[in-house]
Amino acid sequence: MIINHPILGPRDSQEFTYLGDASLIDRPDWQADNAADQFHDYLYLRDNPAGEHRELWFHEQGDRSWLVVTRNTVTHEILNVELARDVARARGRSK
Amino acid sequence: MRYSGLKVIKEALTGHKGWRPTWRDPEPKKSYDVVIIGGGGHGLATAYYLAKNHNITNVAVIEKGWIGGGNVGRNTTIIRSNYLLDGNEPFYELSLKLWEGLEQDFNYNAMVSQRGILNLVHTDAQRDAARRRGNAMILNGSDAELLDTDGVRAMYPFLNFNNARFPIKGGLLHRRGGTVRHDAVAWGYARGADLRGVDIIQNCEVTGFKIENGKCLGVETTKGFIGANKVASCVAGSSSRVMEKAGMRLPIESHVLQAFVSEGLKPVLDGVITFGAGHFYCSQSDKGGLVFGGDLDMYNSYAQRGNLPVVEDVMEGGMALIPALGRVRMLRSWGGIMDMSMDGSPFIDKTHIDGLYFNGGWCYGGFKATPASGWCYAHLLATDTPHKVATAYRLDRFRKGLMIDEKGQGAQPNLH
Amino acid sequence: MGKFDNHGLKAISPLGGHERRVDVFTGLQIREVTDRALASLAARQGSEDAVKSAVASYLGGALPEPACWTEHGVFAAWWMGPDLWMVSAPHDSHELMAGELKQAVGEAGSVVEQTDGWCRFDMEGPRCCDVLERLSNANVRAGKAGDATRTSMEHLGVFLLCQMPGQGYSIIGPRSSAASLHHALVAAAKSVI
Amino acid sequence: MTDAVMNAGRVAFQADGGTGARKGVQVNRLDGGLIKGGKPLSFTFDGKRFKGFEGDTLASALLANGVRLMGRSFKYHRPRGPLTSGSEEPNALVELRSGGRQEPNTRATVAELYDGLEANSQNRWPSLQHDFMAINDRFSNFLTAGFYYKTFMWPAAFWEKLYEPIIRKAAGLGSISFEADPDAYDKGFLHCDLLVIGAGPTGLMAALTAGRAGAQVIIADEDFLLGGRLNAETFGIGDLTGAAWVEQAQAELAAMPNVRVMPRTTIIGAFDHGIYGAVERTADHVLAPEAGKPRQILWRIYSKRAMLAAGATERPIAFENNDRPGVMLAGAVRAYANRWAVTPDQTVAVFTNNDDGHRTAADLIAKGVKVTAVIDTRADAPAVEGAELFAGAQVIDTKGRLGLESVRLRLASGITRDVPCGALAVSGGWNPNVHLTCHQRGRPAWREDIAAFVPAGELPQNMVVAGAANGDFSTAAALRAGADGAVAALSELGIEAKAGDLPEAEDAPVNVTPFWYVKEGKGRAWLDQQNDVTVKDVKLAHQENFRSVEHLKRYTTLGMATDQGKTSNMGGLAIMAELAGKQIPEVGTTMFRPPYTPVSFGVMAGRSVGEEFRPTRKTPSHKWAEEQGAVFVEVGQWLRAQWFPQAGETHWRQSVDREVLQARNSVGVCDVTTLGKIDVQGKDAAEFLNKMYANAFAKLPVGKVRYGLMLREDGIAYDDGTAARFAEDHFVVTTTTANAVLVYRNMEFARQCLFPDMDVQLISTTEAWAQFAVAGPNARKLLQKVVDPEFDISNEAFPFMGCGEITVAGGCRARLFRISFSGELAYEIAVPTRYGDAMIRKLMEAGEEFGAVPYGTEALGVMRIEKGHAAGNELNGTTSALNLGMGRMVSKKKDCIGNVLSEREGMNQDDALKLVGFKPVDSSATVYAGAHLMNSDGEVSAATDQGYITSVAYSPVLKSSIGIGFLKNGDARKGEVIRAVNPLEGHETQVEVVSAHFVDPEGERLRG
Repeated sequence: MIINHPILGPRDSQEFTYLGDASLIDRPDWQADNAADQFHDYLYLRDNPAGEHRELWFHEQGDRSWLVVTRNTVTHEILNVELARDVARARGRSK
Repeated sequence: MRYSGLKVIKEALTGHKGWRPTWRDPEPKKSYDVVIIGGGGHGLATAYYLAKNHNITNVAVIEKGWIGGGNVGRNTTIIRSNYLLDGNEPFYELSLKLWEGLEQDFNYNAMVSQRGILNLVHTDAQRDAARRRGNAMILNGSDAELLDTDGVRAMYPFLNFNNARFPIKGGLLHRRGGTVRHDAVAWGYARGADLRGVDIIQNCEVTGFKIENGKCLGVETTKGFIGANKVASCVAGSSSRVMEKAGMRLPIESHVLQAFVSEGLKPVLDGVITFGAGHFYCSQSDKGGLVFGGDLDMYNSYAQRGNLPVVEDVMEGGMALIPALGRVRMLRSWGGIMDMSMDGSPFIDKTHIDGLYFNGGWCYGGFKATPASGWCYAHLLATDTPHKVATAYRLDRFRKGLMIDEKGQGAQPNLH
Repeated sequence: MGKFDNHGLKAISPLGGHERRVDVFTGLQIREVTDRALASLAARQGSEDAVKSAVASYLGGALPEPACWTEHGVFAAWWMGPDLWMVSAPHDSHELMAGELKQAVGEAGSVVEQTDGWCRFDMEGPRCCDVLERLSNANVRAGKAGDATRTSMEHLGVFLLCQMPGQGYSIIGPRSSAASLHHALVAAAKSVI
Repeated sequence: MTDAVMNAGRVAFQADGGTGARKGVQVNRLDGGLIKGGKPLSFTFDGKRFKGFEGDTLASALLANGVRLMGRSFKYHRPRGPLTSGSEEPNALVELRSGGRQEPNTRATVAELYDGLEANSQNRWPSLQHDFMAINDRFSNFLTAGFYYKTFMWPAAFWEKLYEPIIRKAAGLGSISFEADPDAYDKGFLHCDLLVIGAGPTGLMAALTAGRAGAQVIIADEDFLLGGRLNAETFGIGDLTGAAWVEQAQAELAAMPNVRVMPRTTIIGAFDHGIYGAVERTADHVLAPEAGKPRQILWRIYSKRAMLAAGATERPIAFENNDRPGVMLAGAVRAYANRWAVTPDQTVAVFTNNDDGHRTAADLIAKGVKVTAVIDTRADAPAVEGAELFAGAQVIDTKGRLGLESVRLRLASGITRDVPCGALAVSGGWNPNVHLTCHQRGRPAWREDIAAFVPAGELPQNMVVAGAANGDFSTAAALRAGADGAVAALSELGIEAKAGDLPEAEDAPVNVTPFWYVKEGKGRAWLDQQNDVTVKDVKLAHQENFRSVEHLKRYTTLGMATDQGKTSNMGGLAIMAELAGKQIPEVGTTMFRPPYTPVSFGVMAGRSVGEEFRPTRKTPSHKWAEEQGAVFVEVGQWLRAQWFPQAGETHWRQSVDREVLQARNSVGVCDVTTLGKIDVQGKDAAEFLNKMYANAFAKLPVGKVRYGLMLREDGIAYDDGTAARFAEDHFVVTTTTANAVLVYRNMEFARQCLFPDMDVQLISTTEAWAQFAVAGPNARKLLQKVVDPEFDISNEAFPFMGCGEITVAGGCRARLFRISFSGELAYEIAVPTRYGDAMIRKLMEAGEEFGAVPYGTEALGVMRIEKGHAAGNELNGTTSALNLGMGRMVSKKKDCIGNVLSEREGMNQDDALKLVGFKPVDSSATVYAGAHLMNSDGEVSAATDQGYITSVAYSPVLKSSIGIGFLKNGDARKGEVIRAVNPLEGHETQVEVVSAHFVDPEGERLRG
């Protein structure tokens, strides 16, 4: 596969390490009342869609950027690639 | 009709006119006691054991495509019970025992062949882990032997003992492990279930569940609504897709695993070998093809195909282990969709919806589990209690912190 | 022996020798390069501009854009990742460059000495592309001088710097695997030439 | 030497390359062809010597020599000759070469002839002519599709003991030598705007069009000659012969620097996003590759656009005994005649359902071959000049034991007629080579006018299909499609290309009337010749409800042979459709999957073989350790010294015990560079590490080191190490050797995805520093001789868990950490890696007066087990901080990865496993890592399992075997005697549960 890196352009996916669903960015608040349940759902449950999937890839043999790749899991077509850091900030993550 | 050598001879002499369909193709009835979604190995085995062990025969197996077309038809045919953990080993040992009597049981030659499985070790730490595993196997009634380098060499002198990057330091041999003609498993169970009255309905896709007041009443399909007292999902790589229709999110990701076969060769490998320092395992089929595989492609996928880097990785492993394979050619590659669970172990459980049951999360170990999976799922469906060797396969185990993590990789499905 | 190399410890090269290794083929030469000091420079959050200007005055020129490297006098620098660069200078004169660089950027940047984290092989000659295409997926034939690509060769992560398209490249890989990397380069060269 | 061989040799030597001589010795060699009176070559088949010419394939050369019998089929061992002239060949498989180069199942039809070629037939015993296993053919009625599923079940034990061994021995085709392949292989990467797959008229025209426009073009063809069917046909292009046009095109392409022409290169698969795999055979046409040069190269081609111009494959018609040597595809017979100047026999008949078959008759007649009949299934077949035409007729049977002698016809009138012929050229129409279009999700569509499937559905991204591969069979249509396709593909890339004027070429329509099999006859009509699948087998599959195409394939093995059914699948589908009363497209097709043709293990491995399978990482002291005669061990990719044997030591334990005792009694030195080192800087560095580690780091003072435990988010421990604080905003973190990459990745994940606004910068410095542990009571004394005097490393100035930047050896910068894995007074000292070799020498020299020893990973392991430190065996991915006895380290006062889920009930049960030590009650007994723990009495079973031993060592200090491991509720069971059982190796040892800290439990030594 080819991942069109937002900074570096098209790169072979072999240079990347795959993590999984981009919802892993949304780590819950450890002090929430139902933190245990939230962490369970966060860590263990997946939509696992047949179709568009937002997912995390790490450019390990490259610039060490974590990327959020939107990819169709049926056709493998890649629809969008973003820097995960930008996505994380947009989702309200900070420190 | 019973299959036998005599029957084959009789038919050969009378023009093969007497062979009947291996299973019927009935139209679905309005309702069944149990509707099993998924005509793969596990679904068909479940139907077979529901009928045989529990005398529940008003059963339909609903298959989206052709039976046996999922992972039972695209695996590397290995059976084994070389598991480490308490939650797993008794289950897989039951499965192996069922394999050992399967053909006589369902009157179909699935070529169960206990050729032995050798997991190679390349470091002291791997040997320590192999010893722990081997002991767990023996304590659970399975078999294991720990070989040193010479023991491995005596079995397979053509492995790389000369200039290996990761020298072979021994192996864990599981003699009762082996291979089975995978398609025949699906056909044998289908035939056995069909003979006992189970309806196998091909080309029928489930499009939804009918759930009222927390109870599942049946399934909507491309052939219309089919009512059921109990609905049993058994769709491996499609688990998330199907259960999503019941509003469930699962601790499962679907990943593609490639497998390969070489051109036919005169005997090379008697048993199954697993390379412990790369991603490669291999056996030889009765037809002569080397059947081999390695690791997942690693990304979520529902496409039954993979990509080139993994092909290279697997075959690099093959050359590293067996330098004499250089001129052997890979004939065909294919991909299966693995229902990779969060700890690498499966689920056989009721869901929170009354009358809806779930079987899945087999990762790439589903084939060897087929008989026990069917046996235990049938037990659960018939009695509403888990079978004693499948008590750990619960959907809520992560909430409770009771993971069954053979590989120790945690909640990252592609690493199991 | 360099200016700071006057202690009792004698350096060896990544390939384990005291002499630098050179392999010569028709139309290609592979040279082990050991005479460069390296330091990584990362911009601190919010100080990206400050770091760039501070380091520009130290280097005598701007830091390179993504996937590029630049040369300013004795210094060279390449882009390693977002807000992260590698700076290089002659080892003899700049063995302690990391300290100087840190002084130059102050609180705006994080500097880490990287000199001995890496091995470097320079490939020169008209057969460069023929050999490199056996080693890496980088599109060297379409490349230009100043390209800096992080890629993999023979299962190793490396930096590939283009000095002169088709004629000169630097391959910078992890030092502990220098022998494996060198073997790969030489095997590929023998395979082609 | 037998007479036969001598005779063959003598006769063959008369060949001089002249046309006259050709005919004289090679009985079926014709005039003309593209071998151009090439260099005569000598080769052997089954030990018999033959002659051929440069440009021949093994098959064409054997046919020229009058050899039609080249192989035996898989199941019935039927005698077989080549069916085709290409890579789709099912029958003519041979073992090529010998020794480590022996190559089973090589298709003679694509094996390029070279001087000295050695080939042997396979799957026969004792000889190709007299194959004992052909007895199977007599029992074929019992060996129908799937017969084995119905029998061999009784008695159960007989399957593995009797039936299966016989089947396995009989199965398979060629054999391997079991010697290592001596040849090298290579890999590479190519990039292009347009990849053209196939160099027939379509592909060449496309490459010319794209090349002229300046695009980066790769054109690949599996054949060693470019031109595709143009080499096999007599019609011309413009004023030129087909072959001359090809030469002209090839010359023009060769002159374009932007075009790479790759003959002998098979595109094996279409992968995601325009990536193609290609295998180039660089030395399969010579006796052996030059030294260092590869036999084959695997190319990964990154294409922006690809054009599939792979042509079409002819399909046969099934009829009784249609598998005799001499029955061939009509296009192949024509190719042998026109390209290789060979006829399979001097008398040939043609059997066709389409006009293309007539071309074979015409070309053979023009070459002077006697065509004894043209049998056309169509009543309205066109006339034939020079041969008798039987319109509306069918071939109903054939004769000839090891080769075709005659065919029996059923004429339109209903009468039968026998026609003598040594070869029958069969054409059932042509199938476009759609394979690569299906490698992703494409499913071909049926085209009625050509009675064939053409590409359709979702093609691989950015692929176009042109020419015969797309169902456009005429040469003129191919040229047009190639040019237009290239223009269209390039325009999408913003490259303007012009199709220009195309030369004139034949533009015959396809006239075909589908005809799949002759229904008459009680015998067997073959579909898949290699796997011996007949029309009857398909009927049986249908009868038994194996009606889906996939069931058909799997039940009968149709299309599963080495040719993957390229010539047979279509017939099987058509027959199944007929039986099921369906249209062919309703039945569908099986999935085409990579590779297009089989690919060797060697080329897929490339250079990654033997010791180069994976890179080797060497420590800074590697060279020195080699000089000391160290024994090395693989630790991940690292090679580390395992122990340093000294003269007189005959067992590894002697060396290791000595190293341990000397380190504990005086001082030892160990290279610990392999531990991962990550430099962490930034204003939020301390807060960041607080998140990463289970224990607190925010308040660690500058100049201090702290042990840290890392959890996964699920609360399981996965790594441990130290973090040294060099400044408020600067830490150096160490990881275990095995997890360096993983920890770094996880930290980057946290930095970029979880805490994106933290000011933290990370970089690995593992390799930049050579780091040595100096351990033992004399460690300080030794170091004081090396560390420059201005640095005070006394216990007061540099206490336990201190760290600092210093200089050594007169000014070399260094880092010093007072940490101890051994439990002794110990330091780790780091210098820039280039000085590591000098540093170990310096340390050993300075340690001489103390008897300092180097110690390896074994002694390191012994000392850490004596101290009860967890390592990889304990951090096995299933153990929590609680299990490891570090439960209290997990801070509840802060957020860190893993703390929430570590509190789940299942991980905090009363009888949770706890890390403890074990000592055998009998100190001469041995404990084994991997042994399971059982109570002192009671059953030994899985149900009574109490835990397991993870690591063991012989402690030379305690003079006893010791172990650490996990025991249920272990920390409350100290003093209890239990059993460590190892039924795997037949051991059971009584062990006492003790603290895991065997040596110096109070930790006085390391603070001293």
